[in-house]
Amino acid sequence: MNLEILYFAWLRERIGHPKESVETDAETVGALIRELRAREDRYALAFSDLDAVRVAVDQELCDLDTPLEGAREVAFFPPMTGG
Amino acid sequence: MNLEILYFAWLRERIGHPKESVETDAETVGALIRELRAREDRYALAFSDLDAVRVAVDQELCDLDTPLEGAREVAFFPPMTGG
Amino acid sequence: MHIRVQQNAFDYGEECARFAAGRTDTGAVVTFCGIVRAPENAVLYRMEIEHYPGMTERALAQIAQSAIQRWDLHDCLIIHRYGPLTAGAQIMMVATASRHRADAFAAADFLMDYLKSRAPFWKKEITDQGTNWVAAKDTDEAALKRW
Amino acid sequence: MHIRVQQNAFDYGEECARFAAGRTDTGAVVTFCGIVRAPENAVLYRMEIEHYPGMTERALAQIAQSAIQRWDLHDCLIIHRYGPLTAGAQIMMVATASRHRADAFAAADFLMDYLKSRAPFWKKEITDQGTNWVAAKDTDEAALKRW
Repeated sequence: MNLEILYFAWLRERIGHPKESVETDAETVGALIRELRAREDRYALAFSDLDAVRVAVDQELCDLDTPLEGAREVAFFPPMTGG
Repeated sequence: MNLEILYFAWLRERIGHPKESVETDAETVGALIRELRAREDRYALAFSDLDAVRVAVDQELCDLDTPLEGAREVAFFPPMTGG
Repeated sequence: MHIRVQQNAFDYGEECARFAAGRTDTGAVVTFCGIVRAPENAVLYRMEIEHYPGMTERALAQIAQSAIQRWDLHDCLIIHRYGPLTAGAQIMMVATASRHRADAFAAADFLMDYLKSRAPFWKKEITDQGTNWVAAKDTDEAALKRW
Repeated sequence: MHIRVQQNAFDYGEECARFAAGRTDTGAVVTFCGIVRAPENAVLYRMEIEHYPGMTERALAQIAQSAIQRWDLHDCLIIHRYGPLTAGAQIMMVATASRHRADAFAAADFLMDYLKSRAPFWKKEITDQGTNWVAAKDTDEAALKRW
């Protein structure tokens, strides 16, 4: 499965780019994060505290257990601060 | 004691004028209302349901027990509907 | 604190713009505008707003002062009209400015609750069904207990 | 329902005026304007607002839709800016219109609570003390439990 992965705010800064395409068999958001963490230190650092990370799959907020089947876009970002 | 008495909204309409000067020895708002009621039917009618009447003495909301000593202006009106 | 009681129309947009302009400590501005609504099942020819000159300004200033004491407000505005108005006319507005949004919201809500039941205004509706004084609602009096 | 996500400034006064105009069923309009505030004890050079194009519009529409389902609203407006802003700049606004004031107030307050914590915006402050991402506040998350 090919996923478009987006990063925002300090996750984007720590990882060093705003988006990338990833080929993965991860079944859930949590499994995808484990794969990303294993890649390089900057990923491990960005995902070191999951309490500070929010996830959207295809632009809908979701959590670590959310399945990725059929997903096209996964975004990682810190808690939102609109308004 | 000479008091300026003001009437607003339907109290003004029932009594027929917006203000009048009254010479009175009434010690409280309640006593003043009893004097006014005794004057004429239109006063008795206007003050027939005191739950529907509000009072201000010298432009401050007050109640039937409020003493009139030193007062110059007493206003009677229905519950307010601002906003 | 700005209090205005007037017969003339006010410009809601311009008042909002002026109230919000030039602020750097303020994070939040809340405004409320009250509009003359036609009563249900009747055609409103006009609404006449009567008030108690002198006491009105005093009551509004007291209500604004209470809000300033209770919340951390940078500024507070109340404009209220009297005289004859037609449906759709803007009767009154309030505006509040504060550091954080909770204060601005609570203060504006508080001002409206007190204006409804403690400011000496009375509304008469002249409709195709006749003429009547708008009655105070129990829910408006009850709303004061929130504060 | 009107949702706008834009880099350009908006005219708060003009938006308020337009939103409130021409209404006869509406008795109450509430507006909120959010303003860039300098952080305490620092000089703000600028604030940069990042967002998630696509998801932002979708999230705002969902939040507005929830408000419309919960309260008796005649209309609802959300404008939110992104990009670089300086202190005093107007970041965003919401407006609500309803028959009675309670709905307009509650809906505007609700929209703000959800915008704060559920719309994909992030704020970076560039000050004389350094650069930092504004952290979400526990009180903002807790505010959602009110609804």
